[in-house]
Amino acid sequence: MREIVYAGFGGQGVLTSGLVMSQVAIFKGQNATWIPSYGSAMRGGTANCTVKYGKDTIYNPAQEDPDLLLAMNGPSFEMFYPMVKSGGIILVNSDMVDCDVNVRDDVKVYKLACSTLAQEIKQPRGANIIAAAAIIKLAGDFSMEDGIQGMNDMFRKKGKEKFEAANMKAFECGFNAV
Amino acid sequence: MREIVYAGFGGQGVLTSGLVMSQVAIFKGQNATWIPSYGSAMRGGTANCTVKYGKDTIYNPAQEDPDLLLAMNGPSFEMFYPMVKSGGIILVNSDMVDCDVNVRDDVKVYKLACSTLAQEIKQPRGANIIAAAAIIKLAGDFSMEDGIQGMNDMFRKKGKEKFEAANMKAFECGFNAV
Amino acid sequence: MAKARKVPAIIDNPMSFCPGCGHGIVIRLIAECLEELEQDQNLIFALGVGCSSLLGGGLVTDRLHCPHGRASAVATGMKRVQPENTIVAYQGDGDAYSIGIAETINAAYRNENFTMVAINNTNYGMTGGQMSWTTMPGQVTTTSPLGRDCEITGNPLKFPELVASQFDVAFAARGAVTSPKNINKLKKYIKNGLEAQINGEGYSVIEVLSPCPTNWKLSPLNSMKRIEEELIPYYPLGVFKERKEN
Amino acid sequence: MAKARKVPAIIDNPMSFCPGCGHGIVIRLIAECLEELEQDQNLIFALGVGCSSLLGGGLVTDRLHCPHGRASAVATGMKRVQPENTIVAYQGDGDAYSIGIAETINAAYRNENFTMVAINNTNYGMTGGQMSWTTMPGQVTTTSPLGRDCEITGNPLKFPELVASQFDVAFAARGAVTSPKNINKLKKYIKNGLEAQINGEGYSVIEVLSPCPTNWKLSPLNSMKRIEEELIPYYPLGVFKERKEN
Amino acid sequence: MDVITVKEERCKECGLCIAHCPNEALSFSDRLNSAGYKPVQVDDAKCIKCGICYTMCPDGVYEISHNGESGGED
Amino acid sequence: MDVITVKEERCKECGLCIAHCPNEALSFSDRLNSAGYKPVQVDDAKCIKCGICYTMCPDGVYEISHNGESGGED
Amino acid sequence: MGDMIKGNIAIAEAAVRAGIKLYAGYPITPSTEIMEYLSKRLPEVGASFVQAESELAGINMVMGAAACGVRALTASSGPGISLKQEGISCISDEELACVVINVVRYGNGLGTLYSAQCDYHRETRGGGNGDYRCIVLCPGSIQEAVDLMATAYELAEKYRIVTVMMTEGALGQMMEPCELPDFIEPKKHPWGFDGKYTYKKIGIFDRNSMDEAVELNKKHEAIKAEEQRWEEEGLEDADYVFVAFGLPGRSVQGAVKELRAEGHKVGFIRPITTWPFPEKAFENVNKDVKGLISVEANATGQLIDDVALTIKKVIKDRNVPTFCLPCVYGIPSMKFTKEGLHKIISGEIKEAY
Amino acid sequence: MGDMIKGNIAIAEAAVRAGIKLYAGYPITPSTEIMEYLSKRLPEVGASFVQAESELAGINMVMGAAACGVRALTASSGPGISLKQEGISCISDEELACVVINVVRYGNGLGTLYSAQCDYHRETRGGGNGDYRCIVLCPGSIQEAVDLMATAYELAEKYRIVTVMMTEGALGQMMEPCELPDFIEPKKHPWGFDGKYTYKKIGIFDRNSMDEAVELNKKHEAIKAEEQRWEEEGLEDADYVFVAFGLPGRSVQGAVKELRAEGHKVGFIRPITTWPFPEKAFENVNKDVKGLISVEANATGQLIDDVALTIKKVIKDRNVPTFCLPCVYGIPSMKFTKEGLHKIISGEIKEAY
Ligand SMILES: Cc1ncc(C[n+]2csc(CCOP(=O)(O)OP(=O)(O)O)c2C)c(N)n1
Ligand SMILES: Cc1ncc(C[n+]2csc(CCOP(=O)(O)OP(=O)(O)O)c2C)c(N)n1
Ligand code: SF4
Ligand code: SF4
Ligand code: SF4
Ligand code: SF4
Ligand code: SF4
Ligand code: SF4
Ligand SMILES: [Mg+2]
Ligand SMILES: [Mg+2]
Repeated sequence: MREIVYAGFGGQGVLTSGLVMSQVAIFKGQNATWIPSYGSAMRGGTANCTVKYGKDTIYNPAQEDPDLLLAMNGPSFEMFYPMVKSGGIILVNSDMVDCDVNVRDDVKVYKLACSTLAQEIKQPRGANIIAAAAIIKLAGDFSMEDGIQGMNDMFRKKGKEKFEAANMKAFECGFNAV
Repeated sequence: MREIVYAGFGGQGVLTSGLVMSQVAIFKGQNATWIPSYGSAMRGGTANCTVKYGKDTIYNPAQEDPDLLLAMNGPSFEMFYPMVKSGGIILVNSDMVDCDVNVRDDVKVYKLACSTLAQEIKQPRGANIIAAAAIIKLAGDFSMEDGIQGMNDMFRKKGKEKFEAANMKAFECGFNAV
Repeated sequence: MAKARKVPAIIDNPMSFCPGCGHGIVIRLIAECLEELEQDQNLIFALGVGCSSLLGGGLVTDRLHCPHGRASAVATGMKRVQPENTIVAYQGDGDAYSIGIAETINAAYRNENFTMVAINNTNYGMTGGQMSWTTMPGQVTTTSPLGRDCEITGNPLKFPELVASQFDVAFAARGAVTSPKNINKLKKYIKNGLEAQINGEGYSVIEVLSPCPTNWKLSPLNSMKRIEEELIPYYPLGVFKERKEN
Repeated sequence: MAKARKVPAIIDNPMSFCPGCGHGIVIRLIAECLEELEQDQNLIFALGVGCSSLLGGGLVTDRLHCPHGRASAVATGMKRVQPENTIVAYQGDGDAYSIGIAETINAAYRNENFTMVAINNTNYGMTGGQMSWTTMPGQVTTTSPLGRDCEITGNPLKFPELVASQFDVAFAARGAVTSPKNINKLKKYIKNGLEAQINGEGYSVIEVLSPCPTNWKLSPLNSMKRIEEELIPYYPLGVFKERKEN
Repeated sequence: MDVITVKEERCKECGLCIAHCPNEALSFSDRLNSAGYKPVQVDDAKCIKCGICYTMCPDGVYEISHNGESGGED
Repeated sequence: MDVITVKEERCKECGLCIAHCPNEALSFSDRLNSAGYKPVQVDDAKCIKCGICYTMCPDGVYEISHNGESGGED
Repeated sequence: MGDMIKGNIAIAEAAVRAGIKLYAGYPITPSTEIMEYLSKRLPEVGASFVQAESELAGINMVMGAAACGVRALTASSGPGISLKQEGISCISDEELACVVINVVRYGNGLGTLYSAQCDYHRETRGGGNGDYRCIVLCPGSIQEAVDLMATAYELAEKYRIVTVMMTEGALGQMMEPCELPDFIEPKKHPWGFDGKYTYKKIGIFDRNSMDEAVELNKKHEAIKAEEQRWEEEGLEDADYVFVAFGLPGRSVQGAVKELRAEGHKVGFIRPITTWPFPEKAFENVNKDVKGLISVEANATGQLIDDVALTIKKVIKDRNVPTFCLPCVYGIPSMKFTKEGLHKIISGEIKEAY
Repeated sequence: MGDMIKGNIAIAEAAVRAGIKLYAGYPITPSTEIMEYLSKRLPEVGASFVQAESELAGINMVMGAAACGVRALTASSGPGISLKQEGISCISDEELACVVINVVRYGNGLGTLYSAQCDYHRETRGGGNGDYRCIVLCPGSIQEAVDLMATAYELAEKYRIVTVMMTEGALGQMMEPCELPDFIEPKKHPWGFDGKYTYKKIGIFDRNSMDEAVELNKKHEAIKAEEQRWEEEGLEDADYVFVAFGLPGRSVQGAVKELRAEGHKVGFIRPITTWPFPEKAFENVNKDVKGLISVEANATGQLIDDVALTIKKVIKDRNVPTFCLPCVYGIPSMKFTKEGLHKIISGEIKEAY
């Protein structure tokens, strides 16, 4: 079973990043859970979700021992980097997070300028898909094709197929960037 | 310990009859409890209370094994006469209750025309005091003087001393009538 | 000139109200209207808690004892799922205007399609005569032992007027049971309320000035006199919201 | 011509409202009035549940988080035992007019001597923008997904008008935060309300039309525009009950 | 032929009917019913079957039948 | 001397002050504050210290002091 | 010995003498005399009486007064107490002190007017949301009720908690002699609002629930350690120990006296606090006791749960059977209790746990 | 395997498919999506959606609809459920059938938005006045919640009782794959009002409470006999048995699997009904078990009471120690449970009862 935490500011779309991952797993016949964190403060602050997936039953859907972390902003990085499992992977959005890649020697930290990349491919709102794709690549459980198909399937069910091309572009960009 | 049930129509003042008894006991330094019965039906119906008194602690204030019963109307008589302790005493208001004095052979039934007596002594609202006094006599625990003093004490504390003469007249009448 | 008169079957039972209580007159009027409108076999009562509860034993019809004050919410639930039934919320002044003011007002606010009859006897009858929101200024009750002081308890509430002026309802009126004339007028109001409901026009409320001889500590006749002399000048009788189609 | 302006000490903290939220303006105005009336060290807030709750962290003053809707009852208890303190109930439209309508109306009914400020942002802001009793006809919210249908949900409630016409209160007004001019007027209303309380004149209510850009899904500026163009025509600004002594 | 019937057992002696009878056809009897009230009695000679007693009575004591039929508005 | 002060950290980039400034003295800066907003900046040359920005701002960003004093109505 | 006085009136006057500054409530039988009496009495002593629009408004007015650090009271029964549950939970959460009187009447929903103890579970475990507890005082006589009134406030204030005075319809309606306590002028508590923000509170979103949970448990433990109150007799050698509170508790005392006289080795525990439950009393129970028996005025048996849990905790080396004698409503007669024992001994009544 | 779907949405759609005719409620996080979804969905299927003025009004609207014999629903959380207590008690007393969803959030009073199980005592024992009980269903996954929705109504109608669907904030907010059930067209019950008085009811003052108490207990016994639901594993040889429900129950299942793999003889009981409590599961527990352990998301430990009472009842010949591992809020991690066991074995954590 794989456990991934997606974290960032409220508006950065990290909940969707996680959802894409869970959806890809389901699409490939695995089990998956997606659970957002939500606390007392509703306005502002950080948002995060935990995704677990795998072939076996998922008992505890909540965060326990993340294998991977996506940190889209500084506060999220600070909050979650110590929790990542030894041997795990952290992907930071280097547009917002200014961190030392050697902050932990038992964990591998990747930097990706998600917002800049999104601007570059002219998908200004696509940073979260770029990040989602990068995480899927880093997790190493699914191919780019599986990822794209799973993602498209999800947006189609939400009636959002009109963004398909844009999303695919962002996905490919992210997948290939790490 | 003595246990007495006072029962009648709502307007007949049986709760006060019982209160007089309890007050006399207190006045004479005994313990006493007075407990009204009240159920779901608020309008009409019968009213009753149970008085217990004696030198010892009164554990259960509720009706258990009445030594005496005052039945001011027919329904009360029907309801309570079977509950009186063997060897006990029943006083019925013969103006309202038409019963066989031998309804139970282990219990003594007295008849007293309380309302008629009240009319006779020109205290039309005094039937309940008459009955109260008769019960005190029948119970045999207190003298007429004790009874009158205890009663007066009670009404004085309620600020109702102006009825003192009338109440005393009714009390004497009832006490002497059985 | 004689009229044949018979208590409608759904209410033709001994009632346990006190002697001279207005509840008995009002419920008979409602039953008469329902019979005349052929709704007496198509009806559900949402009964308030108060002396209204005594109807639980006397009414031969679908009826629910609602939590105190909530009959208008209960009636809302009933009407929403059973729009073809005629629904009558029957409530006292304490029930409808004090503890239940939120549910009562909200039924009017949403213009729910049922009829509320509120028995205003200026106190909480069932529990022994406490002050209610319609208790008159200076009236002595068990919780206003020196007479109601409106400076700290507010002025008696006029619900039909409030509803008529603030919300878009179908019909609002106030009647009284003091005389044959007033009773007949009241019956017209009740009938209008029920017709409004049957036609789907929306919320109707009929408040009734009604005697509570027991707690007023007045004879039934003097209770009626009190209504005529003290209550009606403050609580005017009449229609505050006319039906649109009439 | 310049005026020295400084955020009053009791509110001089970062607030966690969304960008462009009206709550921030209103609470500052209240604080200014309290300061000017020298009540800023003599005051207790009864805070409603809603985005009002965010004041729990920002206000440097006695304040209680009341159960949702009950701030006016809580304020009543406070004022009765501590009449020398200035009591302000600060509530949202959902809090004051929907779940809390009974307590809100009853404070007005009894003419309780405190001041209620109601932030009318036409929805339940805190919980993500559900319909409230002040949601405009046709307004899309998360519980009126096809736009509010007043036929079944009732028409938007006008509380200051209701209070002014039905109850004997000290002061009732409605303001808005759309422009410096409206803000200054609103401040006068708030000040009048507080003065009424200080003088023991009784209940005062000031409703404020206030933007909720987050849930309206409009920019802060367009939110203000919506208030000017859509809300004010329905919810007129002004004083509905003038103070007697003024 | 109009007939007025009295359900004595229901009468609570409130007196509202008596006070409103236009022809003084009503009075309390001397009997007690089982609830302890003295029920009304009708003086048939005076009664014009106007139904006012029915209208005023809170306890459903009266019934007036018209040519053998009863009930409803006429 | 009147002075206008801006608490940049509090600004949430709502734009209400900018829209109402009578002299177009306000604009967003290019900086990001710690909450991720671009706070306002005042063009002191244009500012007439009228206080309208203070009045409109929901977040207590502005302070205008008058001859070294601040606060209260004048 | 004092004069005969009605329970509700005595309790109301005791509250006045304990220095209450506000009563806010709504009438409901059999609690109404409390508010009726106070409607006249409180203005006489310069305190506030508010007839609230509902029980719900009443508890919230009490919350407002309690927030100002003064003594405030509400009383009700049956459904009226149900309507106060959100408020009680909120007052508990804000750690304010107040007293709520529940003059328990029998029944679910609208219920009846009969005297009962059917709200035991709710009062001892909280009917509102969350993990809060109220201190629950259960007097067995009018005198005890009156004497507990000042205690109720002292406990509420000491622990900043809600105290529920759980009486019964019958106790409210009955009369017996009673000495009224002296007047107290309570001090205003430092955490009471004064308009000057002398007591600093943090905002609701700034609170730390994990830390508060620890504090809450500490507070509960302290109350359990310090505030158990009960009456007991004959525990040392008892084969059977009855547990009952309030008027049933008192009736059971009488039954135990008679049973002892008849040669039965029985004892009783009459909890005066039902939360905290008097665990210490159970420590005095004969280690060879054959069974514990709850006697209670409700339909399903509620007190029995605490009896079973407590004896399980206290006598660890074996499983002591616990029996339940529910009498539905009213006050169980002494006869009922005695017959119950015989049925238990004969095996006719099986253990509940 | 179905699509990813949010718990609250799945539950709401399942209610639609169970044939509800009315939803009435008031928004509160973390339950709000249920009503938001139904505000759109119910009109599509010709059913009524009422945004009530309050939770209190909502439950009373449900009462009205339930009285008409149709399926009605309300949902809320925290203080919102507290406001429904009088109504739930009344619906129970009238023996009407309905479903109340409590998406439990943590805390007393206003509380927090955290996922929790702090309303256990209230839901299983009734927070309203009286002796009533509700059937309480506690799903451990979205699929189970969805599958239990029709069951909830069937049980409510079979026994004329209120069913509480007790979920948790996290279950409402999380997503996992789920198959939605088929549509049901429920029959209107004969006891539903039709305006024609086909079902005779007696008035409230004509009821006999003593007889009704007997009936109530019979009904409760029948439900206890027939309707216990749970999941269990490894009980036969377990040294320690964990008891946990809902999401904590599911997390504990995972912990037990790991502990078994590590060689610990442990088992679990995951109650699906917490009332009736799954006593039958306890009968399957190894008679030599060393202890039972509740794992729960609240501050004080609540489920532990039922665990202790039930094992006391089932294993009569000795006193089996019971331990409590409360995690305050959230979903206890598997690590938490495993560490808890070690602390219990080492004696660091003492038994609760
Ligand atoms: C929640 C609740 N609170 C209080 C009561 C007690 N109670 C029953 S009836 C009543 C007052 C009834 O007054 P009203 O509605 O005016 O009816 P009336 O008896 O005067 O016709 C009260 C307070 C109750 N049953 N339930
Ligand atoms: C008893 C209860 N019900 C529901 C809620 C959930 N709730 C919190 S705030 C809120 C609505 C607030 O809306 P409003 O009063 O208009 O304030 P706003 O946030 O819009 O300023 C709701 C429904 C609650 N906290 N308590
Ligand atoms: S108490 Fe009053 S309202 Fe109730 S039945 Fe008697 S007279 Fe009628
Ligand atoms: S949600 Fe709306 S009301 Fe609440 S802080 Fe944001 S903008 Fe203001
Ligand atoms: S019918 Fe008319 S005349 Fe005859 S008794 Fe009745 S009121 Fe009198
Ligand atoms: S009105 Fe009815 S109850 Fe009253 S006296 Fe006449 S017949 Fe009897
Ligand atoms: S003080 Fe006036 S001129 Fe200066 S920035 Fe503010 S609004 Fe503009
Ligand atoms: S009004 Fe205030 S918060 Fe908004 S942009 Fe201007 S300074 Fe920033
Ligand atoms: Mg009334
Ligand atoms: Mg709002």
